[in-house]
Amino acid sequence: MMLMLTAYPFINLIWMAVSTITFEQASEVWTFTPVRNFQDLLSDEIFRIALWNTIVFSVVSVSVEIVLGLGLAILVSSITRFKGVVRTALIIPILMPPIAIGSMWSLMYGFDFGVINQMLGYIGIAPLNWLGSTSLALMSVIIVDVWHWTPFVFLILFASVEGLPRDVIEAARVDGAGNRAILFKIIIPLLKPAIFVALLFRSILAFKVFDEVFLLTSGGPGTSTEVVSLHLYKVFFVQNEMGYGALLSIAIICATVAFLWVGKCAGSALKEN
Amino acid sequence: MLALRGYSRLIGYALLGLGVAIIIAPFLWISLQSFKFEIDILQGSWIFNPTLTNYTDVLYSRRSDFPVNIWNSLVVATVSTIFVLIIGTLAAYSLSRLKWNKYIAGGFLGWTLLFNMISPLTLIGPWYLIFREVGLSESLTALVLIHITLHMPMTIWLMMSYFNEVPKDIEDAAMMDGCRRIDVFWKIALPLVKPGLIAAGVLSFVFSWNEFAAALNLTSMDTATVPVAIARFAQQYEIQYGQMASASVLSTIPALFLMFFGQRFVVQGLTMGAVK
Amino acid sequence: TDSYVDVGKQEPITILINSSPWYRGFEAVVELYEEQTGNRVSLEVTPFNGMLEKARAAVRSPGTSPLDLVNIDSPWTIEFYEGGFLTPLTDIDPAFEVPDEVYAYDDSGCWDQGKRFRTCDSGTLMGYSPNGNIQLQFYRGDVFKEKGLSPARTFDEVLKNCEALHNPSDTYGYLQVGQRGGGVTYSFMPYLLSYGGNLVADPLNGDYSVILNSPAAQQALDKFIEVSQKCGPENYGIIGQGDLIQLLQTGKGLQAHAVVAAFPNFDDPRKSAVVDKIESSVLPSASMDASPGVGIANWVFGIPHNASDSGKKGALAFSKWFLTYEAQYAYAEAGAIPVRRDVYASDLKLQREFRWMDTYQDAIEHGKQIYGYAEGAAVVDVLELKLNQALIGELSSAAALNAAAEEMHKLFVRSGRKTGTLTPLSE
Amino acid sequence: MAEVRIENLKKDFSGIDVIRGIDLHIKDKEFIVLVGPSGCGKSTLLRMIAGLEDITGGELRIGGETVNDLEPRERGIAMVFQSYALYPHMTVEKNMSFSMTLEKQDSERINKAVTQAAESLKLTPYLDRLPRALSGGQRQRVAMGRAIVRDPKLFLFDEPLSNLDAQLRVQMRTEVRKLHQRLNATSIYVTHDQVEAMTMADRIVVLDQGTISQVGTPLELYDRPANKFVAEFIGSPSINILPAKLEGNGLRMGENGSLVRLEATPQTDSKHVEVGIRPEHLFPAEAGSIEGEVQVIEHLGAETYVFLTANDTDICWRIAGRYDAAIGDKIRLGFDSNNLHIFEADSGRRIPGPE
Amino acid sequence: MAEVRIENLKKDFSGIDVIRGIDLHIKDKEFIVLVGPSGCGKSTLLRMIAGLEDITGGELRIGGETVNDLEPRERGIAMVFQSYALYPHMTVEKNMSFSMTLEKQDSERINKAVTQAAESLKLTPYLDRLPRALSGGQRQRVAMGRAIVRDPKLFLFDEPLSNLDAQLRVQMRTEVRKLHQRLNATSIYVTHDQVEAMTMADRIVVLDQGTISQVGTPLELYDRPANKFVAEFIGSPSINILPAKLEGNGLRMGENGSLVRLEATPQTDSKHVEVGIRPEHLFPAEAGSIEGEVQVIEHLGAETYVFLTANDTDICWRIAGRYDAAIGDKIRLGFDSNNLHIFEADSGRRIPGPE
Ligand SMILES: Nc1ncnc2c1ncn2[C@@H]1O[C@H](COP(=O)(O)OP(=O)(O)OP(=O)(O)O)[C@@H](O)[C@H]1O
Ligand SMILES: Nc1ncnc2c1ncn2[C@@H]1O[C@H](COP(=O)(O)OP(=O)(O)OP(=O)(O)O)[C@@H](O)[C@H]1O
Ligand SMILES: [Mg+2]
Ligand SMILES: [Mg+2]
Repeated sequence: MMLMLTAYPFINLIWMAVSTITFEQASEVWTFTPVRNFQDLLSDEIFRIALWNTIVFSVVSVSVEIVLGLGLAILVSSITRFKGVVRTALIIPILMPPIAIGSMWSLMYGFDFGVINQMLGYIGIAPLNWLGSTSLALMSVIIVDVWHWTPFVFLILFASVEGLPRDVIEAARVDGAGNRAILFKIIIPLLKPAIFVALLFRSILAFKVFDEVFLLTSGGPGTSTEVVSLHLYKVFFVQNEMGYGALLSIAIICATVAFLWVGKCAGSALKEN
Repeated sequence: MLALRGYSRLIGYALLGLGVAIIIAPFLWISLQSFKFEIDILQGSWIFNPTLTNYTDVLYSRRSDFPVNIWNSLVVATVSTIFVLIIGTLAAYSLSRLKWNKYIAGGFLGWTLLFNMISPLTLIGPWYLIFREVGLSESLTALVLIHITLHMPMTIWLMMSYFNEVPKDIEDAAMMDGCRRIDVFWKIALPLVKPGLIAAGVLSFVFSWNEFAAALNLTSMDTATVPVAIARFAQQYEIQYGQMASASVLSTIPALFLMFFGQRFVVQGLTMGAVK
Repeated sequence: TDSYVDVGKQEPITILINSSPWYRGFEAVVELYEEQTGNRVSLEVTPFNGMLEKARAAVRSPGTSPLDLVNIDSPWTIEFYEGGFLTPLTDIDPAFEVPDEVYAYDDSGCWDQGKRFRTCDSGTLMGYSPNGNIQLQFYRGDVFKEKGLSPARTFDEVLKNCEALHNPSDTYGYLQVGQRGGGVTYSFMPYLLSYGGNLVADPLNGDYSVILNSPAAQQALDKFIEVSQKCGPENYGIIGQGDLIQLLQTGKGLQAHAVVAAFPNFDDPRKSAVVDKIESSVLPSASMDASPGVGIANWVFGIPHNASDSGKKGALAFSKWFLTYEAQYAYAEAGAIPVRRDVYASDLKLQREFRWMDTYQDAIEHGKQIYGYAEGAAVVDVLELKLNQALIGELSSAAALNAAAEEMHKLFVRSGRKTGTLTPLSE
Repeated sequence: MAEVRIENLKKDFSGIDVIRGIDLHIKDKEFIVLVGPSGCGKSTLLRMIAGLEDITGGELRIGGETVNDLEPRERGIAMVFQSYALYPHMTVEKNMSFSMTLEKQDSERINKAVTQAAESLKLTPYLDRLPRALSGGQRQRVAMGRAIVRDPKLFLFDEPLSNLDAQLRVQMRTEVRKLHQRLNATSIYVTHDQVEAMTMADRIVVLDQGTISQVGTPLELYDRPANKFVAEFIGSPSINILPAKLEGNGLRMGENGSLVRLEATPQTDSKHVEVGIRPEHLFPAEAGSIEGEVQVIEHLGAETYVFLTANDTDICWRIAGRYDAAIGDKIRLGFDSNNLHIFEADSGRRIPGPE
Repeated sequence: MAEVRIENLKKDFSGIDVIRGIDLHIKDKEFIVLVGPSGCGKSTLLRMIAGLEDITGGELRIGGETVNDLEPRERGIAMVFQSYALYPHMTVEKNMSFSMTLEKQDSERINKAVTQAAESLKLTPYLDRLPRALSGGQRQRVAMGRAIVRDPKLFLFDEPLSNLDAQLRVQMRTEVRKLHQRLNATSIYVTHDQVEAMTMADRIVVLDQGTISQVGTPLELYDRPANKFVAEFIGSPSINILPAKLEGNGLRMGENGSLVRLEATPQTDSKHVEVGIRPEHLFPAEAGSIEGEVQVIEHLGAETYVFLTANDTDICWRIAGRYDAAIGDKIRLGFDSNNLHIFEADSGRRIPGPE
C-alpha cells in the first residue's frame, strides 16, 4: 500500500513531465511533448526568480531557525524549573494551522491597524510597510516562517540535548571550558546528527514553503516573494498546465537536492577550516 | 547543560524569557482576537466588548461542524501518529542496528527523502484516483493512510538519529541477558530514546493535525478535518478573522491536551514494556 | 408561499459550494427548499481555495461524481465547458430553460464548442449563475454630505473628491485592489474598459489579436496608478479585495470600488464601524461620455457529466426552483446577490439595506465578462504580475503592458489561435 | 599556592547525606590519597572540590580563596574522572589537547605536551583514534593524559589506574609522582589499590560513610590505626580481629584462651576489647596462643596466604615465600604482643599502647 | 557441558588485527583467568565468545557446538561488561532481574535471586535507585549482580572488581568462586589484579597482542614462565631482568660481572641471554654478585620494596617486614642460582633449566 501510495504518483509525475495533458470529452489526452516542456522550463523567467527567492528564503530562515532552536533547546535544558511548561509553550506555533498563521499574521502586519505597527508606534517608530514594500516583504515572510518553525527545530534538538552525556560536559568544564567553549566544542559537535536531520527536513520544508507566502503576499508585491511552490501552484493548478507543472515539480526536486548537496559541501568546507 | 550561574544565569533566563515571550505573544494576541467582534479586530482596538460569538459561530453554525472536524482530526492524527511511530521506529531501528546492504538502506532512505520533496499538489491527483479505485475515497482511512505515508520519512530519519545515540554497550548487555533483537528494541532502545520518540510523535501528530492539501481533497463534509474547516473562514473577499482566531484556539487546545496525554501514554507504555 | 413551483420528489443531491459572504444566503434558501419540497440537499462547503480542486477531482475521476451540482467561478468555467466535464442542462431535460428574468451575465452559462467561446446565440446551456457579483463604486454618504461632494462619475472626479478626502493615515481618498494574485486585474478592468481598451480583439469571432498594449490601455493604466498613488494607503500594492472591504468597514476608506457582495458587511454592526453610511453608485468612467467598464465576477452552477442520473435530475429540479422569483426574493432577503431582474425591481430596493439594488440595475447594463476563453487563467496570471509591477513602480506602464501583451500573444500562438500583436508602446 | 582547606563540608543528594561534615587541611604540594569503601563519598568529595557538585554546607578554600561558588574552570584544577568522560567526538589527541587549546597555547607547545604525555602513557599509536575504538585501559589512559598535559594548581585523580595491568600501573605511579613534583601541584588521589595508597601518599585520608576516619602518613595508618575501621581497611589481606577481654595488664584471647601480658596497661574503661593482628605478624609457634584449622591456602608466588579458623574466627596468616599444608591441618600460631592493636569493642576506638 | 574450544580465532577491526589466531581449549567447569597488558585483546576475545563481535576467522565451539553464527542469547552465557553497560532507565533491582524476567521465571524466584545477590554484593539499600545515582563501585557491583543472578553455562567476567576496595574485592572473589562451583559453570575472568589471577584461576591465560603467550596454572606461570614477557607480566613488583652471557655452564652477569655457576648446562645456542630474578629472591649478601645504589624505598607496611640501580639496570628488592636504608646507600645483594630464569636475549624464549 505504502509503496503504491509513493511509487505510483512518482511514476505518474515523471510521465506527466514529458507530456502535455488536455481534456476532451471529459477524458484526459496525453501528448508526448518532452522538448516543448523543457523549452518552457528554460524560458521560464518567473521560475528563475522564484528559485532565487526560495533559496534566499530557505538559507535565511533555516539558518535562523537552527540557531534559535538550538539556543532555546540548550537554554531550556539548562534551567532547572518550569522545564515542562516552557517546552509546551514553545511548541505552540507548530500546533496552529498554517492557514490561520498566514491570515493572522497578515492581520498583525497590517499597515494601518496591525498590532506590529501599533507596537512600533508606541516606541516612536513610523509604521513599516511590512508586506507592501518589495524590500521588506520577503523578510516579513521569513519572520513568520521563523516564528512558525523554530519550535520544530527546538523540539528535535531538545530531545537530543537532554540525552547528552553529562559527565563529558563536566569534564570539559574542568578542562577549563566556559559556557561558550562547551557550546561550540562539545554540545554542538555532539548534536550534529540531530542538527543534521533538523536541517535536512527544515530545508526540504522551506523549499516547499507555500501557505505562508500564499496567504501573506501571494508572491507579491511584484515578484519579491515569488517562491517555487507558489509558481508551481499557479502553473500546475491555476493554469491547469499539468504536464509542464510536473516537469516544474521535478525541477524543484532537483533544485532541492542540489541545494542540500551544496549545503552539505559548504558545511564540510566550513568544518575543514 | 550549560551552567547558568550569576551573571550568565541572568542572561540565560532573560534570553529564554524573551524567546518564550516572542513565541507565545502572537498566540496570545490571536486568542485575544477570538473574543472580539470583527470590527474591533480590524481596528486593532485594545479596549473592546468581549464576546463569545466567534466561538458560538464556529461551534454551532450549520456550515461549520467544528466538533465533528475536531473529532475527525483527532482520529486521523492519533491513528496515523501511532502507526507512524510504530512503523517508523521499527524501520529506523532496523536501519540503524541491523546490517543492511548499504545500497538497499541508502536507496530506501534516499527515496524517503526524495518523496518528501515532492509537492503534495502533484500527488493529490493520483491518490484521489487510487482511493476511488479501492473504494476508500472520502473516508478517514484514506486520510490516515496518506498521513502515514507523508510523515513516515521524517520519523524514520529522526528516530535513526536518536537511536544512534544509544550506547551500543547497553544493547549488547541486553543481548547477553537473553534479549532477541526485538526485545532489545522494545525494552532497551525505545525507552532510552523516549524524549526522541516523544518529539517524533509530537511532530507527526502536529503535521497530521495541520495537513491541508490531502485533507481537503480526500475528505467530504462529514470527514473534513480542522484545517479544512478553518480554511473556510478564509472565504472569497473576506477573511473572517474572529472565527479564524477562535477556531485556531479551539484547534490548538485539543492538540495540546492530546499531546500531553499522548506523552503520558507513550511513557507509560514504555515503562510497561520494560516491566513485562 | 404557495406560489413556489412544485418540482416533485427527488433523490438527495449534493451541492459543492464555497464559503463566501453570500454563503449564508444560499444556505437559507437551501433550507427553504428542503422545507418546501421535502427533498434532501447536502452542502459540501469548502474553503474558497479548495473549490477548484474539489470540483476538478469530482468531474475528472472515473466513476460517479459525488457531487451533483458544482459552483464554479466564472474564470474557471471555460475549462469545464471545453473539457466536456459538464452536462448541458438541456440534455437532462430538453424543456429546461433559464427564465428570461434571470440575468445572463454576458452569456456566462453558455458554450459553443465549435467557436470555443461562451455565447448563448449558438451555444448550449451549461449552467446558470447563482450569484451575480459585479463591481460598484462605494462612498461614504455622511462624509460626502458634510463636505458637499457628490459621487464621482469620472476618474478625474475621483481624484478631485479624493483631494478633499485623502488624509493618510486617518482616511484614504480612494481604495482599489492592487494585490498581485488578489485581484489587481479585476480592479483595473473598469479603467481599461472605460478608456476603450481591451485584452483581445474579438474572441467571439475567433480573433485573438492582443490589443492590450494600446495607447488607450496605457492611459487607463496610468490613471489607475495615479489614483492608487494619490488616494490610496502606502501599501496600495498589496491591498486585496478583503483588505479593501475591511478598510471601508473600519471607516478609513471614503471612496472605493469593490464587489457588490461586500455590501452586507457594511451594515453589519459586528463588522462595521460605518453602519448605514456607505452608499453606492455606478463605477466612474474615463470621461462623461464614456460608458463605465463593469467587470462581472459571477459564479456558475453546472452539473457534472458523471453525476448519477437521479442526481442530475435532482440538481435540475433544484435549479428550477432556485431560479424562481420567490426563491430569489428569499435569497436576496437572506443577504445574497440575487440574479433575477424582477427581484431588483421589486419592493426590496426600497429597504435601506438593499439600497444598492438600484445601482446594481444600472451597472449591470454595462457588465462584461472578460475572459471567455480557455487561456483565461494563464492570461490573468500574467496580468496580475505585470499590472502589480507597474503599480508598485517596478515597471513603467508601457513596459508592463508590452510585456503582458507579448506573453499573452505567446499563449495564443501556442494554443493555435488566430492572433496578432500591436506595435509595442514606446517605453 | 594551592593548599586546600575544607571546613565542615556537607553534601546531600535530595535527602541522602553523602558527605557529612568533613574537615581537612591539605598543605601546598602535598600528595593526598583518599581511600574508603565503595560508596563512601570519595568521588563526591572530589567533584565538590572540582566544582561539579553544589556544596550543601561548609566551606571550601583553595589557595586561601573561598571557591564555593566559583566555576570549575576558575579553580585551576585538572581531574581524571572515574568514568573517564572522554569526548566521544574527538580523537585521542584532541581529547588530550582540548584544555590547552582552550587556553590558546601555541600549537607547538601543545604538540609537545601531547606527544610527551602519549609517550609516557603508551598511547602514541592511538593518537588518531576515537575513544570508541579503544580498549578500557586505553580509555583510562586517555583520561589520565587529559589531566597530565595541563599545568594546574590542584590535581584530582579518581581511581585513575584501576583498569591498567600491574606493570603499567607501576610505571604510571612513578609518572604521577614525578609530575606532581615537577609541577609543584597539590594532588588528591582516590584509589582502591593498597600499594598505590601506601607508596604514593604523603598522607592518606580514610573516608567512612561521608566522614573522615583518620588522616595520617601511610605507616602511621598501618601501624597505629585510629580505630578498627581503619585497621581493617588498610592492609591486604585485612587485619585479623579477635575478641578478647582485658584483665589488668593482661589480655585474655577468646573466652577461655590464654592470657597475653602487655607491656603497658591499656588506658580504657571498657573490659571488652577486640584485638587486631596483621597476617604477617603471625608465626608458627609450638606455644602459640592461636590454634586453627587450615581452610584455604592461596599461593601468590612471592608469598602465601593461609586461611584458618580458630574458635570460629577466620584468621589469615601471611607467609613470605611458599608454604605447604593440607586443608584440615591444625596449626599453632603465635605473635608478639608488641604487634597487637587493641580496640574498644563497642566504639572501635584504638586503645593507645606504649608506643 | 560447557567446554569451550577456540580454534585459530581471528578478529580484525577494519584492518586492525586485534586477535591474531588464538587456540585454546577450556575444559568444562574450569575457571580461566585471562590476563594481558591493556589493549592486548582480552575484552575483544570475551565479546567474540559472547557473540557480540563478528568472528573474522577461526572457529568457536561451546559445549561441542559451533557457535560462530549463533545469537548471543542462544549461547547460554552471562557476562559482566568492563564498562558496566547498566540499563540507565531501570532501577538496580530491575537491572538485576531483567534477564530472569525475560526467561519468564516466576516472580518469587526472581525476587529471591535478586535479594540474595544484592545481599552478597552489599547493594540491598540501593535496589530502588537508578544507576546514575550510584557510585562507581556500586555500579560495578550492579553489573556483577546482573550476571550472578543467572544460571548460565559460561560466565564471562571483564575486570569485574576493578573499582572495588580491597576488602570488598576479597569478599567478592570468594563469592565468585563459590558461584562458579555451585553452578558448575565454566568461567573466563579478565583481571589486572595479580592476587585475583593467582588465587582464583585454575589456569591463567596470558595474552600478548592478540596471541596467547602461555597457558598454565598460576604457579607454573610464576615459576616457569615460557618467555620473558610472561615472566615480566606475572608478579608484582615485576621480575628483575639483567643482561648476561653464557660461558659454558656458567653465567656472567653484565659485562664484567661475576660468574655464576649453574647446576645444569642451559640448552641453547645463543650466547647472549637475559636473566630474570624475582624481587623476593634477592637477599643481602656480603659476597653477592649485585651491587646497587638505593634509589627509592617503598614501605607497604607488611613488606618493603627497595629500588636500586646496579650497572645502569633498575633492580627491585622485596623484603618482608620493614627495612631501613638511606637513599644513596650501597647494598650488595645475592641470589640463589636455582631461582634464576634464563631467557634468550633475542627471542625472549625461556631456556629450560634443570627442573
Ligand atoms: N572498534 C575498534 N576499532 C579499532 N580498534 C579497536 C576497536 N575496539 C578495540 N580496538 C583495539 O583492539 C585492541 C584490543 O582491545 P580490547 O578492548 O580487547 O583490549 P583489552 O585487552 O580488553 O584491554 P584493556 O585491558 O585495556 O581493557 C586495542 O588495542 C584497541 O585499541
Ligand atoms: N545523584 C545521586 N543521588 C543520590 N545518591 C547518590 C548520587 N550520587 C551518588 N550517590 C550516593 O552517594 C554515595 C557516595 O558516592 P560516591 O560516588 O562519592 O562514592 P565513592 O566513594 O566514589 O565510591 P566508589 O569507590 O564506589 O566510586 C554513594 O552511596 C552513592 O550511592
Ligand atoms: Mg567513586
Ligand atoms: Mg578490556
